[in-house]
Amino acid sequence: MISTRLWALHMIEQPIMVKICDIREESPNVKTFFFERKIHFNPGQFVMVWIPLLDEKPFTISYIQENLLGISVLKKGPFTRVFHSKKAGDRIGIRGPYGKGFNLQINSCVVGGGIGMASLATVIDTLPDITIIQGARNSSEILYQKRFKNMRLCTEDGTMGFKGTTVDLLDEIIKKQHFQKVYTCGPEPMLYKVVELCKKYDIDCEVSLDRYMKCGFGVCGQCDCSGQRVCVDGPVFTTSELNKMEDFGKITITKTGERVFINKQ
Amino acid sequence: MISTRLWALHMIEQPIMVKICDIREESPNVKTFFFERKIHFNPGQFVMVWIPLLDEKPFTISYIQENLLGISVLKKGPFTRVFHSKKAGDRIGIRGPYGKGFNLQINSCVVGGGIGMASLATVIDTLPDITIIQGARNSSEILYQKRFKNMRLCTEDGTMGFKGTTVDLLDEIIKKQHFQKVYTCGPEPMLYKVVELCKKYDIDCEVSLDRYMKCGFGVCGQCDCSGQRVCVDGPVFTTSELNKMEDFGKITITKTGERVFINKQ
Amino acid sequence: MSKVNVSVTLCNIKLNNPTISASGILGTTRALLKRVAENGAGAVTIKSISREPREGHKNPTVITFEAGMLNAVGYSNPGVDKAAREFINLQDVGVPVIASVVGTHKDDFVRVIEGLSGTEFSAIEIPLSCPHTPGFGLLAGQGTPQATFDITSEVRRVTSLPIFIKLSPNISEICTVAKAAEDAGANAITAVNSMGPGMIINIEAQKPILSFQVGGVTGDALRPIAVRCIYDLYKAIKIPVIGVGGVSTGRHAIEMMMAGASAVGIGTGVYYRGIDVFKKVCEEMILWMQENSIDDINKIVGAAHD
Amino acid sequence: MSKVNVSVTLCNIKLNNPTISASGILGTTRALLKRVAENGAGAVTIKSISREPREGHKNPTVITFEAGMLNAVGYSNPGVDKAAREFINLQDVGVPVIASVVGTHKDDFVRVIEGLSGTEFSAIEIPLSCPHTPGFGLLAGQGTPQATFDITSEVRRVTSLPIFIKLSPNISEICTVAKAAEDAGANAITAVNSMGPGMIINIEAQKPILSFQVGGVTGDALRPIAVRCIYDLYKAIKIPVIGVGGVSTGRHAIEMMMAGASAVGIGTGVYYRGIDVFKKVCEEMILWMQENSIDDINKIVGAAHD
Ligand SMILES: Cc1cc2nc3c(=O)[nH]c(=O)nc-3n(C[C@H](O)[C@H](O)[C@H](O)COP(=O)(O)OP(=O)(O)OC[C@H]3O[C@@H](n4cnc5c(N)ncnc54)[C@H](O)[C@@H]3O)c2cc1C
Ligand SMILES: Cc1cc2nc3c(=O)[nH]c(=O)nc-3n(C[C@H](O)[C@H](O)[C@H](O)COP(=O)(O)OP(=O)(O)OC[C@H]3O[C@@H](n4cnc5c(N)ncnc54)[C@H](O)[C@@H]3O)c2cc1C
Ligand SMILES: Cc1cc2nc3c(=O)[nH]c(=O)nc-3n(C[C@H](O)[C@H](O)[C@H](O)COP(=O)(O)O)c2cc1C
Ligand SMILES: Cc1cc2nc3c(=O)[nH]c(=O)nc-3n(C[C@H](O)[C@H](O)[C@H](O)COP(=O)(O)O)c2cc1C
Ligand code: FES
Ligand code: FES
Repeated sequence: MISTRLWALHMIEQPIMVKICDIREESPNVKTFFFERKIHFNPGQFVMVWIPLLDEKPFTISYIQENLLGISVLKKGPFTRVFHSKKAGDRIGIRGPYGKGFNLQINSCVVGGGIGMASLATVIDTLPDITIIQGARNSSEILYQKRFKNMRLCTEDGTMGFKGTTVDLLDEIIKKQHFQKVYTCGPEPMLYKVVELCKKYDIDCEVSLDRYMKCGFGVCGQCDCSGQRVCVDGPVFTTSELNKMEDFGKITITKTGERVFINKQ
Repeated sequence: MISTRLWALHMIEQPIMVKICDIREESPNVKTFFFERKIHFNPGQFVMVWIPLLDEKPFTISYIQENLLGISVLKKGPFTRVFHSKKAGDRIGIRGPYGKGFNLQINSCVVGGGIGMASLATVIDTLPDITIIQGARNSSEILYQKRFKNMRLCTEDGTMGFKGTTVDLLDEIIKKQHFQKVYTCGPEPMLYKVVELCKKYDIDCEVSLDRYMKCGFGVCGQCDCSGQRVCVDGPVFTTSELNKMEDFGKITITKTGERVFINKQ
Repeated sequence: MSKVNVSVTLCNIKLNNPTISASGILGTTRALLKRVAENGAGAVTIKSISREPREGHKNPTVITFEAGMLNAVGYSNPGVDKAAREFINLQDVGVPVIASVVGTHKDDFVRVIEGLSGTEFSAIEIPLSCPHTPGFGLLAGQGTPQATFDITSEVRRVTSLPIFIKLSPNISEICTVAKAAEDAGANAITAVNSMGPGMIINIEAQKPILSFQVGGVTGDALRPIAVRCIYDLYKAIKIPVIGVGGVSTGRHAIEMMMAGASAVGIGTGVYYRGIDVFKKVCEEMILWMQENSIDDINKIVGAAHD
Repeated sequence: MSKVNVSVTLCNIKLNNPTISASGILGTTRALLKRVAENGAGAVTIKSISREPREGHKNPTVITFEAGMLNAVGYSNPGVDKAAREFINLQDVGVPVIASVVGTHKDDFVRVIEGLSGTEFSAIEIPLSCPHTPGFGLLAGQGTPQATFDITSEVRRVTSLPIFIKLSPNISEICTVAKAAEDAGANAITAVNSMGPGMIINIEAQKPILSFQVGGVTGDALRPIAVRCIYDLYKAIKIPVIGVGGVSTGRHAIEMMMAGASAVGIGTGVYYRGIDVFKKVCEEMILWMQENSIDDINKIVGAAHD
């Protein structure tokens, strides 16, 4: 009898409280929080993080190592501000992991913009020979500098690496080197341009999208992108899937469920 | 996801409708009903039989053969009267099997009184060399005559076999032959005497008891016998268990939950 | 295998099969409705729309437990004006689309329905039964016979579309409320909305998990309650009943229809079995009908009654 | 491992641990109560007793489903005179024994309590909340504030034992009813009885399975509803709350106590985990307390409140 009930527990979508065991400052605005916890995880999947009495939001797992997992958090609004104030020993709630991750292939390239690097980090851990392009506004915002050697960096202001966008840099590199796949995560206008560029060169992309989320497990419809639920059908989509998603790069959805144009940066 | 839900279905105690595929007249008042159905079953276990809009009552499985199972029903009161009127093709509901069965051991003996033979029948099927004692009021009530050869019969009126009780016959046989175990089912005063007799000869008994049942799975308390739930802790009890059960042989429990003396026959 | 009919007609709306996606489930955009239709739903329902935009409650808004789901989304929706722009060209969806309209005051319902009038909805569902959103449903006293009569009459005045009044399983006098809706001109009763509310506490955090603390219980836990409501309603009213609550298999859908439902809503089932739960439920219904020699699903409606 | 305290005092009754066997579960005989006590219950409750003997509903009376249990036993019991003979020498049971008393009229309660007066019960529980037995509980209008006040007052008049009033999770005004009980002299509220009623139909037989057609829903399905009721009651009344509904693990028991329960009843849990569910729940509570550095179970009562 009891064994059947324990099985059933696997289906419970509720946060489990975990203790922050370490915190690393990745940049002035990004901190990685570490937890001791074993989970089954594919690079690209995410968890919902609950801060009791405050809110619950999605975050990619950016580190995974045996019993240790890490989440890299960019300070942005009310939730991430409180998150950044947490200390080692404090507890937060986690449920998941959710979503479909990346399909990993050797001889590929990742293109990360800003905090988007967080979802690509575990891809890089798994495929060490991969080409890494990271873009940021300025040198201080570059993430994981010690973690990943040989990153091809670009900054908008030219304070470090290539001066220009990740898309420009990718274009240069592709001309010299063929990739099986390009994995990308970052601001959606950038993602769109990466996909368009790769189409030109006939390279498949896998793109991790960002939509406002509620349930995280595919029932509420809040995270829609052209009929695809980003929480379970994504967050990672392939070029051929994106070709059918008219909203990609153009339209996102607000907390009220309204479809609105994405700000071109 | 789905696999965990299918697992959970194993815990559902609800009748499943099965079609009567054959009916055999065992005696003027006993019919065996056959169903095509595969179940995991130990001799001595029982099922709850539901006749929609009427009632639900416990019955031992008296035949089991690959996909076929049979229930032998003595016509007694309102429920079994309707049961006897069922034809091949009609459907009844079954849930279970419930309870603990017999622990089978070679070189043993079964002692059955009346319809009590039904729970012993599958014991005999499993242990073909077992000694069989069957008692009935008269020759027409003897069950399973073709099914089991070499039965040692006794009738109250002497119309067949030994004239006297099963207990008297058992006493005679024990004097000549040693048994590892005696399995018995029938009217409780008989069961009590069998156990007392076997104690004298230092032979362990396993006894199948009969109490009014409701849930069949150990929550309602209706089937109590001295703190033991006949539905899940029994219906089969060993001598050492019975030694601690003061009500055994003396007190049963009615539909209202009242503890009343058992009619000595 | 013999051919069986699973199409039903509900208030003159023809459905290829009796499954309907419940309101609040994958009903945020037209694209998503279309996807649900492609996954086998006989009709789809949009997420409830109010007069003004609403952000709803903060997360966590939806969690699950051993026996079902707990939610307090709080009617997040873009408001009627934006919704009227989203839900156009509904014939593209491929199946009938049901609007769900909520309001705090009688006027709100009218305003929303008028706002949606340029669209091509097949029916309007009015939930008077949400247990966890202040200003709406049970928390605004809309579940009484009188309030139900008043709101239904007002809605009847401004639309000729079929009206489905959606009721709560919590109220003991569900049949009286349904009769009030029927008397006021409702065309069907949707039974039921989520029950409770309920609460789940995370014991390490020592706090209720939902940000609104309490939420409506749905899924397996709700099914026996929903079946009883439908059984009672089938005897009490003449208009059809749309059964909702805990359906995730063909057997569940058949059970609801035998209790008296003419069609069956599915919400939490999407979680249990995926977005194609509609297709799966229909296939299971068809298989069961074939095995039990029933050639038309309409014949089982109310079959559990004497 | 550090030592932790799990004993509680409920209306001056000392319990070795907060688990109590719920009424209707293994409460038919003294011998069975003793067995339950040996399996770890901190206190035990007898099956409800009425003035006259009752056979209850026909079988099936108890079935289960994916999310819990459905029962309509119908208060089968031997009546007060026989019960008074069965429940003697209760100190043999080894833990406090709670009497459960039901009645159709006010006088019935008095008559039963007087009939049991020679026995050694530690408290009297009065369920005013059964959803499936004509003449009793909700089907006799006993769940209203006025009826609750009247019955409680009458019972108060004839006994000096602690009185527990057992309420239904169905009624929306559960706090008002609890306050009425408190005002009339009740010493604790037992929350909750089974919910619904619900119905389960066997689709091959095309009939409701329970002979009474409908029954009360218990187990996992009920837990979030029970937790919410307890949470609300804890804020609304001063007398302690005994939490019941869907507890089968230590985590569940802790959740109920954090919502505000001073002790925890277990019914359906016996089915899920066996007769030793009481022992298992206590062991799990103790382990959790050790892991979370809580040395006294009394400290967590109401901890989920701000
Ligand atoms: C799949 C996925 C993975 C993500 N991974 C990371 C990560 O690894 N690191 C990281 O720093 N950020 C990540 N984000 C974004 C992160 O969820 C938001 O930055 C965060 O919620 C902002 O909350 P806030 O209160 O601090 O800011 P707010 O000011 O409230 O919001 C800022 C922006 O964050 C987004 N956002 C807010 N709430 C949600 C929500 N419930 N669901 C989705 N987006 C929301 C919206 O675009 C909003 O405009 C991820 C988002 C998604 C969808
Ligand atoms: C474990 C077990 C196995 C049984 N196996 C068989 C069997 O294989 N064949 C067979 O013919 N009989 C068997 N019985 C007895 C059978 O359940 C009753 O004979 C039957 O219920 C009588 O019902 P009735 O309405 O025809 O008679 P009634 O006149 O209603 O009852 C006659 C007697 O049957 C018993 N009985 C009635 N209802 C129940 C109930 N719900 N639970 C337990 N006992 C009840 C009571 O002792 C009652 O006095 C078994 C009983 C038990 C407990
Ligand atoms: C996440 C979620 C959101 C819901 N939102 C709404 C809603 O906006 N309007 C409404 O009428 N019902 C809403 N409901 C209730 C469902 O439509 C349905 O009545 C209920 O979930 C019972 O069906 P189920 O058990 O199949 O989920 C919602 C239910 C869930 C689970
Ligand atoms: C089979 C069964 C019989 C019950 N009989 C009674 C009863 O006689 N009196 C009563 O007050 N409650 C009765 N109840 C309700 C329980 O005492 C308890 O309140 C309910 O089952 C919820 O707890 P659970 O989820 O732990 O089972 C019964 C419940 C079940 C399942
Ligand atoms: S967040 Fe609910 S469907 Fe994706
Ligand atoms: S019949 Fe219910 S406990 Fe045995």
